[in-house]
Amino acid sequence: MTVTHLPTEKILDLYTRMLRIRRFEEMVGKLFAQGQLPGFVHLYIGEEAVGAGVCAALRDDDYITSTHRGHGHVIAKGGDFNRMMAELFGRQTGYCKGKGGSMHIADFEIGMLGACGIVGGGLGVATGAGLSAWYRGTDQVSVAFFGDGAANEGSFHEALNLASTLKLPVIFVCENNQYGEFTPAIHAMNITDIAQRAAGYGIPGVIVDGTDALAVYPAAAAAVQRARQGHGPTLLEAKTHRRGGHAEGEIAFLAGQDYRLPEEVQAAAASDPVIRLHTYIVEQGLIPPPQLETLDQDITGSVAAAVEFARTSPEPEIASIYEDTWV
Amino acid sequence: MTVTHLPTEKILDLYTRMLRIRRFEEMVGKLFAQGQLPGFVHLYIGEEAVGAGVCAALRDDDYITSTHRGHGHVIAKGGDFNRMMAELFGRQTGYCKGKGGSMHIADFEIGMLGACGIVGGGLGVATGAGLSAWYRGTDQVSVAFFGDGAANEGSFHEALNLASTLKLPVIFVCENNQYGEFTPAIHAMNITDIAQRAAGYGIPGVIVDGTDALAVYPAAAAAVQRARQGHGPTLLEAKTHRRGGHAEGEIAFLAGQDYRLPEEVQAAAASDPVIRLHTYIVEQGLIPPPQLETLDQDITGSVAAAVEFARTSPEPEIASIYEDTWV
Amino acid sequence: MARKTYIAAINEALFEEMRRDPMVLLIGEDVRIGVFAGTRGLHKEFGDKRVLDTPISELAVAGAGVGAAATGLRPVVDLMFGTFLYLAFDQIANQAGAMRYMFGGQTRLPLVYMVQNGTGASAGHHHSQSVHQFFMNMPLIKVIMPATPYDVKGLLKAAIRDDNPVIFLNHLALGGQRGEVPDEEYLIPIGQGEIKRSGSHVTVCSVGLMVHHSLKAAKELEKEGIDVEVIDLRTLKPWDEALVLHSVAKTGRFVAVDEGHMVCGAASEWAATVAEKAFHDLKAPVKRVTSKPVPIPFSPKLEKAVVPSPEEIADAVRQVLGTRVPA
Amino acid sequence: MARKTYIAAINEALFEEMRRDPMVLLIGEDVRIGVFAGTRGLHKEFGDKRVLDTPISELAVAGAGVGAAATGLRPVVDLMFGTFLYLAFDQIANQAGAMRYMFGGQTRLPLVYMVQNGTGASAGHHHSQSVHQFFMNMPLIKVIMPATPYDVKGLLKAAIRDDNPVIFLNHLALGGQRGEVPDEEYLIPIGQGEIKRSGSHVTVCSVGLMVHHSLKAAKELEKEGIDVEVIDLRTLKPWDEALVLHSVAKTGRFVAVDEGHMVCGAASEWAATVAEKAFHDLKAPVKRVTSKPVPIPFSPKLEKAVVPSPEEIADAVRQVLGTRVPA
Ligand SMILES: Cc1ncc(C[n+]2csc(CCOP(=O)(O)OP(=O)(O)O)c2C)c(N)n1
Ligand SMILES: Cc1ncc(C[n+]2csc(CCOP(=O)(O)OP(=O)(O)O)c2C)c(N)n1
Ligand SMILES: [Mg+2]
Ligand SMILES: [Mg+2]
Repeated sequence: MTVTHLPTEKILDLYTRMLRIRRFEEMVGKLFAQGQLPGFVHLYIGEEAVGAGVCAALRDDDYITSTHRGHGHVIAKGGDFNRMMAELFGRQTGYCKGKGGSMHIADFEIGMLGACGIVGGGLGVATGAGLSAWYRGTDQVSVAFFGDGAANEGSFHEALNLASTLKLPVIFVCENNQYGEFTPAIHAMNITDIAQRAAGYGIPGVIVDGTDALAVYPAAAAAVQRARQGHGPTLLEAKTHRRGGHAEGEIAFLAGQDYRLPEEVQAAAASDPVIRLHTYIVEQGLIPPPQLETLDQDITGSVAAAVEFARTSPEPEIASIYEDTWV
Repeated sequence: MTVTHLPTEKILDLYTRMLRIRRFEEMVGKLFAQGQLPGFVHLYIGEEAVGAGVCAALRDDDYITSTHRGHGHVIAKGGDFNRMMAELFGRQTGYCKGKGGSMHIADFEIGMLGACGIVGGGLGVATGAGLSAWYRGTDQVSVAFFGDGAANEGSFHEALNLASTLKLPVIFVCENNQYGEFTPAIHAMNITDIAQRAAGYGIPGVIVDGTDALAVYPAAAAAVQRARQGHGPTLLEAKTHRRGGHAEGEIAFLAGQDYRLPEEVQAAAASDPVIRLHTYIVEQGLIPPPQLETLDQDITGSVAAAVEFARTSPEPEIASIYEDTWV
Repeated sequence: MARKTYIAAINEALFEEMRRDPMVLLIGEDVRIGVFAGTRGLHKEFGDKRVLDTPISELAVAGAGVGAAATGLRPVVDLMFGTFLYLAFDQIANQAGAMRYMFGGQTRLPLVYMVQNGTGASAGHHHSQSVHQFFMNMPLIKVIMPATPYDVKGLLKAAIRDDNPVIFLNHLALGGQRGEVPDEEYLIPIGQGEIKRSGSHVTVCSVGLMVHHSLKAAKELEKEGIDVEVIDLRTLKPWDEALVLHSVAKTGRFVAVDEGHMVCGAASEWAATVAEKAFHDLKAPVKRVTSKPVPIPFSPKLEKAVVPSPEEIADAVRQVLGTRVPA
Repeated sequence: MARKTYIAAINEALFEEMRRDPMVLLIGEDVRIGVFAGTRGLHKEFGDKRVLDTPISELAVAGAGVGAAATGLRPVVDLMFGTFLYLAFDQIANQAGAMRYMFGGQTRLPLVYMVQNGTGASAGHHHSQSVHQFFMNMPLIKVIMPATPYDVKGLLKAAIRDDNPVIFLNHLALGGQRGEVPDEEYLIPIGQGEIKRSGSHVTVCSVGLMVHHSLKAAKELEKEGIDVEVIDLRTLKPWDEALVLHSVAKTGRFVAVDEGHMVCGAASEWAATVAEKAFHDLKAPVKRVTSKPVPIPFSPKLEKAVVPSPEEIADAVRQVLGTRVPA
């Protein structure tokens, strides 16, 4: 774990964002297993330090775009449990009125321009938001989250080159969780570090331990500062793991086929970002454990309340299929 | 100019391929100016050393895919003047029976899998041809020619990564002629050497003077050998210039707007690949000038004959629009 | 004869064709593990060389399929979901669908792109679209979407043996559908529709999931004394116009049911053709039933409301029979 | 009022809207120099910040348009040719055409994609396709293709002011077409067709170049005493159904003329709609005239033969009038 000189307040902020993601996602996993959630669900458990570390370096008016594994990004950017959970249930009170679902949550109020079911689909959009900030002369920045698998899509290449060429305030955050679905990242490319590709666009490529929020945050902050000051994009590669499968329910779906080595699963467990930060906080005596416990209970309570909110929310009216069409 | 130990025969081979391209293209330029050719025409003049140098390193059964600027590749691979010229005229006797035209010439007999009007459109196809050679267990290789502009397309990224991941016998030849249409290459990317991108795919990136056939040939031969031996792809960047415009007729089209500095035009002239190789051959006393003169006359004669062939060839029958559809 | 699932039938077809012809290979995203269960087990039998996982790079993989098919292989390219073909659209339209013609018949392209099409997973817009209409518009692409285990096996085998590019669409919602599949080998000719229920009052033409919805509607209408003929086209391009026209000659009434969007969709094609060629047989206006003109919403309730239901189909039938006043 | 070319009218529209609204900017390939002459001169007036050349990266540029539009800009994205939109298909279908709906109305996307559509340059298949049908199928995309200088100016201005994504298709062959363009400002409402020639015997519905071919046919038919009504839809989506149905109510006969391919094309849509909604007005079967079902060949003779000619249109009219026995 990085030893940090960050104020305790900031560390607590990071921890809170991560724990909010963790508890939310645990509940989502449970609800899915109970058959309560429709559709495909991809959890962010194990990757919390990336979303939290990056979003803690952002302002409310900064932009992010996300992926199919997007719950963590919404929460890290300040999203609302109730509206998220309701969306996962497909309810009228959800972020997208039940039209989006797990892979398509957005919250434009907080600059969250959308999760995306298409791998690599958000990089161009984030570049455009960066273009917009640059054009309007604000110092907003834009972040594109994406996976190791997405780094092999043409959209990755085009977006990084475009943002670099126009020197736009965009930070490309690659969450390298070592797998694209069931294919190891290293079988889908002939290099070990995706950050190496940055050189091909003339931008900095930074590698960071994506299970260490205290490492992610300063790296992100540096990239954000660079972008805000008009020096253009950064490719930030966060090495991380997903604790669970690619998607919920995959064990049954794969009919017993395995694709990860037990060592890998253990390594992921050993580097659990939430536990690591918790341990650090406690070991450094930054925050009294009871306070952390209370925080956890609060969050857990909010998640439970969100489930209640979602469950008791009405289904969307059929007539709503004709709403939100043309302006 | 590279000092070479190549046998004179090989040098003559290179020179012949280049001169064949040059004389053909000069004629095409003239015909276009006279309004004799329909469609868009992009000449290869100034870039001959690349096509010739690479194709001289290939066997007849190796594959190439090409671009909108494809005449030179067809000729370098051993294509037939008559069928090419007839195609440019849109005649029945053309390579594609008049259905392809300048941007869509192919000759599958000599492994020329097609020019392509879509920038970057040939890289995936070449990768597939490499896959095919690998799968069938031949030691054929596959070459994708493309421009600096194409190096910013998603297809470039995906194809290089795919070929590298599967270790396919593909050579990616980037003809960096400094411009994509009217946009300088360096305004469309934030790096100076496209070869630098090779590292992002874990493959060698080689830069070569693309106006020097004696430099291109050995670099291509090395990449071909590597591919044939099963060591996977190479990105070969040939720095070159086009002597003319992006497309024929552009001066009128652009209504007097200029986009190149006079120095650039001069530099291109000074490094004319055909003149350079001619000078080298003469200075080194490799081939008696009269023999070179005879060669030139032969080629010029063949080009003239091709024009005659094309002109006297019949237009395709209307009924042929329904041919060459489903097998 | 045994009852098997749609997915199992696909799997059998792939096994049989790969055993039969060593030039058949399978490439795509997570095809080894079989993320689309239809490809499961193939890697075990056929090994690394014939079952190739690729990076997530739809454009290059689609292009590689073209290059491989043009040089002697018979690739099956699995790109998972219909919408992912959007990323490969260029290579399908401009290469696969054009190469043979554009090059004057120099090559043939025995090539299958296999994806899942349509709604049924409540996965939101990015994983729930119907894409067949786009490829139906491309002149030299064949498009197939079977509705039963029997049909999917016989047609996939035929598609693999066909020397033209085929878009093979498995319906997302039908994977678990069971039906009789003969033990002995059989093929179903591409382009041949089938009357899935014969009737005398109205012709209902559909494909994929909509065949089942139409059959449900027919069953319901039976109670009202309405005798519906349900045609399953099975192949969308080239389609069995004769079968449809023959049926309309008998019934005098036509309802086109398609899960895609209406405008420039399959239902419009069928309706237009009937109106053009069987006008004098028609006793009532043709009628289209399609998805509502909006993206596919996530909420299961809304998704269901957007897609044609058996009730809507029944209503349309009543309407063309004049037994129900249009809304 | 002065006679101006179609291209000049586009140019004027861009100048006026960029002067009017500082949030309008132009991004694309070679837009500064104006490779598509409609953008010429804008860079000189509006400078680097509002007229941005991009790398050749259609997917990311299209995505950037979405991101920019979603965050306050009103971008016009010039991607040159209709077929290049294939490379951007994902971002258009899955982002531009879906975002607002999918996210429950959280954003609006004032965004214009501008390309040239159709045949006319003898440039071969990759530069000659008609692409409008693909985008017409997408529920929340508007599609426009004007046929005259007057219409192109008024509609482009309206498209730029519209808060929905618009595919704006300039017809490739009409750039030099001259017509009256008022000096004072005007807009043409999106979705409004126009009767370009009023007549009583047959309704001919078309768009783009086909409007001119239809008018030629009408002129020819006049000599035979046949009085044709020619409708120019101008906007393909949403389209002026009422105008067409009203016309058919008068004429009782309908011919749909489209330059795209027939299957799932615009003509099928119009024909199906008329057959469905104006059946009882029809005195004869509807008739479609479209391009032949093949890629667009290069040879000017073949290209012309593939696309509907005035003669074919006239023949179709005679056919629905029963004055000519169908071939
Ligand atoms: C364009 C596209 N191709 C394929 C898929 C199917 N798919 C969904 S997630 C996924 C893996 C993505 O891997 P990565 O980018 O590493 O993200 P991770 O799931 O590891 O977070 C794939 C292939 C998709 N959704 N979109
Ligand atoms: C996908 C696509 N985008 C844009 C174009 C228009 N276009 C034709 S050639 C060209 C420039 C290509 O530059 P480069 O790859 O460097 O090749 P060069 O012309 O210099 O040989 C462009 C933009 C195209 N044909 N295809
Ligand atoms: Mg991953
Ligand atoms: Mg170039």
